[in-house]
Amino acid sequence: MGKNNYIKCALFLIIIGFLPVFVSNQYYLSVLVFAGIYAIVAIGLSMLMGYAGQISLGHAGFFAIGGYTSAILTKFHNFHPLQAMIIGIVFTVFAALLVGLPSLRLRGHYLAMATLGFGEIIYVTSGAATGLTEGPSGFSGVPSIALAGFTIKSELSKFYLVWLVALIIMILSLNIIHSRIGRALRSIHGDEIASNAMGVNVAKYKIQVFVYSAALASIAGSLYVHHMRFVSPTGFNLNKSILFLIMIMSGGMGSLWGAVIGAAIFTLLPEFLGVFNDYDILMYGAILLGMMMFLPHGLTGLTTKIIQLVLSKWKTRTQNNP
Amino acid sequence: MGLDSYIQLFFSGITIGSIYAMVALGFLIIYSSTGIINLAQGEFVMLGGLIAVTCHHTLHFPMPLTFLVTVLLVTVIGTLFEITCIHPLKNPSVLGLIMITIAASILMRGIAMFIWGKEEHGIPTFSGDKSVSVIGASVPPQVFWILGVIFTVLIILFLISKYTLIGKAMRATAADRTAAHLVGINVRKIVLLSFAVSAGLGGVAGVVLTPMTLMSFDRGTPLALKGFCATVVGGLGNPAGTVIAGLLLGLIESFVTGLVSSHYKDVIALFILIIVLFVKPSGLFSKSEEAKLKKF
Amino acid sequence: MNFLEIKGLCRNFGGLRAVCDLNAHIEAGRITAMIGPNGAGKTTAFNLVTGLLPVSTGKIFFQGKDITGLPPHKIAFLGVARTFQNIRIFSNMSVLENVMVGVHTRSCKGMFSSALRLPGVSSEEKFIRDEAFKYLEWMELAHLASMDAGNLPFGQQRILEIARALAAKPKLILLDEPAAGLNSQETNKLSKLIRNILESGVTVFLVEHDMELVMNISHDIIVLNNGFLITRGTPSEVQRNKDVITAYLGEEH
Amino acid sequence: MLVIKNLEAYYDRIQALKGITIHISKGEVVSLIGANGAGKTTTLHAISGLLKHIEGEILLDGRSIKNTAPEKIVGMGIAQSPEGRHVFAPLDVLDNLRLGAYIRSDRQETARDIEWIFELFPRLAERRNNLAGTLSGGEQQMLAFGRALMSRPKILLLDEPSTGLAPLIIKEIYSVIEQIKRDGKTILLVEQNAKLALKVSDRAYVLETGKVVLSGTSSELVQSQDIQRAYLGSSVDGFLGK
Amino acid sequence: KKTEAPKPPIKIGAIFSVTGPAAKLGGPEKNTVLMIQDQINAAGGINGQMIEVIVEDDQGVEENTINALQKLIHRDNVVAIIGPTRSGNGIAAAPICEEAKVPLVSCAATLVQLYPGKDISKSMYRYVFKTPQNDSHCARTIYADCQKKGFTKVALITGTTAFGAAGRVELQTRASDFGITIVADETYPADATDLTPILTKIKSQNPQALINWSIVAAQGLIAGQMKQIDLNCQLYQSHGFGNPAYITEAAEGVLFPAGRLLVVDDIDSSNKQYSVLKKFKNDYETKFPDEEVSTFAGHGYDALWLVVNAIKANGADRESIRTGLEATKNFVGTAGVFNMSPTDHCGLADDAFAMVTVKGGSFRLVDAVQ
Ligand SMILES: Nc1ncnc2c1ncn2[C@@H]1O[C@H](COP(=O)(O)OP(=O)(O)OP(=O)(O)O)[C@@H](O)[C@H]1O
Ligand SMILES: Nc1ncnc2c1ncn2[C@@H]1O[C@H](COP(=O)(O)OP(=O)(O)OP(=O)(O)O)[C@@H](O)[C@H]1O
Ligand SMILES: [Mg+2]
Ligand SMILES: [Mg+2]
Repeated sequence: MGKNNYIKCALFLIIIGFLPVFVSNQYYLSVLVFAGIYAIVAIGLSMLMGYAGQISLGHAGFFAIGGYTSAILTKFHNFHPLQAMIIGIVFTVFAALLVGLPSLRLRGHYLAMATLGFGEIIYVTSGAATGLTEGPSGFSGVPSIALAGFTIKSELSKFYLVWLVALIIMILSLNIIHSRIGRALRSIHGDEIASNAMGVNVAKYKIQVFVYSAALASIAGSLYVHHMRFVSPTGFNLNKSILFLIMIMSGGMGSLWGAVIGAAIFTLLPEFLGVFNDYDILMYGAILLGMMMFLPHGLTGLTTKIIQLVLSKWKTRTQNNP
Repeated sequence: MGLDSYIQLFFSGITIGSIYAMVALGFLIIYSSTGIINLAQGEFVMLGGLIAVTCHHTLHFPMPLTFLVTVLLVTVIGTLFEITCIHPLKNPSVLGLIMITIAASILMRGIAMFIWGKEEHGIPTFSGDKSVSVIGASVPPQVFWILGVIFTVLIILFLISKYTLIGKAMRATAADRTAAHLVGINVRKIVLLSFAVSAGLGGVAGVVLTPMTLMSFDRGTPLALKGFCATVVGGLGNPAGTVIAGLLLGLIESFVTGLVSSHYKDVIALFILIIVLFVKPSGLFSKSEEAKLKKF
Repeated sequence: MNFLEIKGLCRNFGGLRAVCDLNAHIEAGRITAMIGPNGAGKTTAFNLVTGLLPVSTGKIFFQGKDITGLPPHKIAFLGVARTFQNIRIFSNMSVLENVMVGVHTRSCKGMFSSALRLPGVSSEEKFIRDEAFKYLEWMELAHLASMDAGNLPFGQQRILEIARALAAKPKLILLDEPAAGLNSQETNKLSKLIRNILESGVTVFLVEHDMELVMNISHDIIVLNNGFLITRGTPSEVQRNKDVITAYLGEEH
Repeated sequence: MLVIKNLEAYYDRIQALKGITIHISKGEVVSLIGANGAGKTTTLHAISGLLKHIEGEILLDGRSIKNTAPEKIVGMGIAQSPEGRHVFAPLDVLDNLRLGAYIRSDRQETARDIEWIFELFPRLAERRNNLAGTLSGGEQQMLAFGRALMSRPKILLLDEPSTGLAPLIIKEIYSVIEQIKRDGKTILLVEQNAKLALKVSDRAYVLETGKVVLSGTSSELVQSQDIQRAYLGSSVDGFLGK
Repeated sequence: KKTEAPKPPIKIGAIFSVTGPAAKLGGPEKNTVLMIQDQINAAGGINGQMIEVIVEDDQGVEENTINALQKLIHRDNVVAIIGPTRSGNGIAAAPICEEAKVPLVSCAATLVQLYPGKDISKSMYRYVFKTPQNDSHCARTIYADCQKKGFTKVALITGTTAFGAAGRVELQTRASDFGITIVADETYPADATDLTPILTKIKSQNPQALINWSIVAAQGLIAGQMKQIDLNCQLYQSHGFGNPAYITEAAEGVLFPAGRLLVVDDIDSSNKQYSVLKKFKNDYETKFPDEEVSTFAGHGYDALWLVVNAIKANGADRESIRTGLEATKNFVGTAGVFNMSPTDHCGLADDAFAMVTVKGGSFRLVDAVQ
């Protein structure tokens, strides 16, 4: 992790620390909790897609496994939320291996297609397996998350919890990205064959990063149900997987910070689009299309471009007036 | 269950299967010439149905004219989609393109909701509602229309690809645009053509389907999902394979629902998709070497 | 014990026998070239040695160890590096990062320790960077270190690929048509570079159609045709061999 | 027949050609030589209409073909065998050749031409049903060359046709070049191997960083000291220049 | 003379599925509450104080419901909330309102939303109420009709939504009370459009009646598709069918229990609800000429009026509204006559339902037609 990123992390921490001073309304905090939860998924997915170049269209499935495991175990079997979260991760890792092992050995789009199928299967099953999941209506009464004996109930404490988790995950992920493993992942993206010939165990790293991103989705899923205190299949359909993609694409592929920004924007955006009444779907589609077309490198790409432009202007000016 | 039930299930399956096949072919055509998975494909079907509704109910066009006008309009929409959203991009990534088609599909859904509202709309069947009895099963006449129209379209496409180089030119365009230019292929025309034809196919599917199942603004996505499964199962490259895969998915879905249980109906196609990916990833009807040489 | 030993190696593609009952060996500290007509199976042989293709039958030994069927990354860890006939640089990475990937086999920190920045990660990272720079300097590419590798001119991409392979500090390097697309001046520089590589202690195994280069620098030459070995010898022996002349060189050489 | 005046070409903001003037008469073989990155490929791409951002003039038989769509240029009889081969990887060899004749409509003649290509390159004939992407490098080069011939062009642009080919095949290709030259076709040849290029060509231009620095008949150029030193590889100074 | 500063309006929140798969339900609900808000304000408000209904769209997704709740409770500081539209969303919303001590009058049908953890044996939430008739009423009404007609073999087909799932449970558990055997029990997803394979399977069981229970699009298709495959048994639909959009030629003869709003013209002028229904139908159809009034519009009407009446009676703070709601007696709404109590937060009796059919292109009261 470069110096640059230490500064960014510190800045991030400061923002998290002080945001509630300005945003004290519970509603905004609650939306920001969702944003933090999605940021966790987006960081993992960005590593998988932006760095290793593997496309997943089914992360809602892992999100669901984490969510349902936490909800069921804490509500019906009196597990501690942390225990349940860990068990959720175990299940998710298992599922990720099941989907990933066969399809990651193949190239490119196979993972995208397999994960698409996987995500939908989880979604349909969560509605059909009534005995386990209470079916399509879902259930409420999922307890709040608890840490070391404290129940984290208020929106403010949830906000700090979720975003601190996001920060920790960010630091871990940045560490991975800026290491030999991160480089190996990017080399896989660049050219699998060459990467393999340079000693990179392509299959191993692909499955590792896939499992890592699935596990993050699972953690986020657990936090999601503890925040909503409710679970039902509607939160885990294909739209959710697509929303995750939108988040990392709009933030800028290949930048973990972009993933966080994208997650924040696309959690907040629908809240503001409410003013368009029935036609927010129209606005949403239009904004999305505009972003994809005119900001192919996402918002981080745009900022870098602007910074470069300003810098080069500044440079030429200083050159002209020595 | 008697023989009549099996026949009934067969017809249900083959009907919905041929719709899947049409959607799948739409995917395939755009994929073969550009490498793009156009996730807005289902929206073309939706638009086909809804435009037909307007033509028939508001403009009081007779059915044949409705059909023609609708397919034409959807074709134009598909072409415009390419011109406004896909063509202006400079160096798009595969994922970027997929996302654009997703965004476009959301936008088209929004526009359709704006125009036609949230309700289902229907148009009358092409030739009455009196079911035809086939070995004890009663088959609505619209089924024969669907099958007839779709197979006619398929045969036309087949003949074109057999007797012209267009099919190969499409694949060449996807494989290497520079080289396609250099052998004299009008790449622009091929790409536009592929969008036009897939949109047109979607439009056809929409018009013939709407009398049976009604149509509303949000019907596109589920159809696209099934069609996509069929495309992948068929091997992303083989038109005949794609059609067979579409029909097969429809039939399997129908028979599993009818004979086993309906609770997991929607995962059947996806389950088959995953199994095929794991067992024969290049698809049921495609060469595995060829799959390796594809970009996406 | 031979440095690299190929025994009865075969590889079929459907009905086509791309490499057929190939028996050959490479001696350490020498430059060995493999020549032969187009489609003779040279690249296929390289792919088999580096594990990128599974062998149909036969065995490959590297420093006495059986490496048949090992996955490519394991073979790379044993000290075999290569370049490709169609350049395969990581165009999504910078020049420096490309070479840093080359140092992959000489480092060991995994996902877990990297994520937690366990002790040793930073120093290893510094080692990787320093090593990569060393090779960039050797190849005179250091001034381009931060450039996107994909934007390099063709000739420099070839050199970058060699730098990346060398950064693995291999015992054996396989070069597949390194001179293709270079003009004669550049080719001359390349032959000097290849000799330098040898001097630094790396055994060179080379496929090339540029006969001037091959005859100038190689100690041994292996000739393939239609997947079969037709002869092996010193440059002057090979140049005089009737079969080689009819199948490959043509009359004038 | 083909005249290029003051051609400038840009990639985004990078200027790759800085005013190149070249002319080629009917039935001539003209070669372009020059170091890596000199702009040879760029020139050929400009002629084929693949570049958007060009300035200057390109005239075919007196008519400007600047800003004409690439497929139209092929239709006017200019075909190119591109650098880097660019075969259609997921299509088989036969289809690649058939697509080479995309602008033609005479099926039987096309079939005959394909047989002719197979005679020239028996290696390709053996692989006719293999996917182009699985061919060896040299086989792909033959295919790209053959594909360019399939449109029966008046002017053939060849970008490093000998790359990756065995010495025998290089001879083969050059004898084909001579043969089609005898058939009255015009050829613009780009080669790294200047010796070879100067041997077959009537005239040659030497490019350096986007400019023509030298031109003349091949026999003149072979004698030239500069050419000797820079491109015909007698002496070597320095190691790996910038 | 000192002019009094006008009091700020009383803010009432509303969450409906205005878009998304249940848009056909949420749309009329939204229209209704805004219409009634205008009517009340035009008539001078509640004791001179205006009301403001703030409508949020949850698109039928629980996550949005929860965001909307937070927004209404904490940002807009509403005194009560009406909605949501769908059962799943109701289940998600209830505990939050309970915890925040904000009265919620749900427009979703399912009874379990009134109980913590969907457990009817536990005591009811204090702050959660609902307006639609209970699922159990619906199931009982249908089965009673079957019994009357002598049907003993019945097939079930339900949508895999919260509403359908709840109905399925009701139908399964109550069949034996009426001497009915369930010969087929099938489900279909919300986006299903082709039900013929399921119907074929059902046909092979030869049921005397088929009961479909869903709010999704397929309920409008099922009658037609039954005809297509020649499945000719009596079709019952749930109270979710109460939308004129579903009246098609094929739907002729369908039976379903519904509030009397749909069949105003058929009910006796002596009926308690008569004038309320007549006026509401008239108001709605004048204001929205493209649309016919539906039971869902009625749920919106009932919910808002319940809240308004509670405010009138008890005062405009959350706690008083809650007690006011619980004390509702003899409120004549569109769904029936409401009599709430601490143990009954729905307040409707079984007779709130009447059997309705489709005849001659409109909804008719069965009793009036026969
Ligand atoms: N797509 C591109 N984008 C940006 N710059 C390019 C591009 N293609 C070529 N260039 C630059 O244009 C210049 C001329 O390149 P060109 O490929 O024409 O050279 P060349 O003479 O064919 O070289 P070579 O011997 O390597 O084939 C080079 O400096 C090169 O870096
Ligand atoms: N994946 C594959 N599938 C089918 N055939 C293949 C495959 N790879 C190589 N071949 C065939 O095997 C033969 C040997 O190919 P190879 O690439 O080893 O040749 P080469 O000696 O390197 O030739 P060149 O000098 O032209 O590069 C060729 O005829 C080629 O067509
Ligand atoms: Mg080779
Ligand atoms: Mg070039």
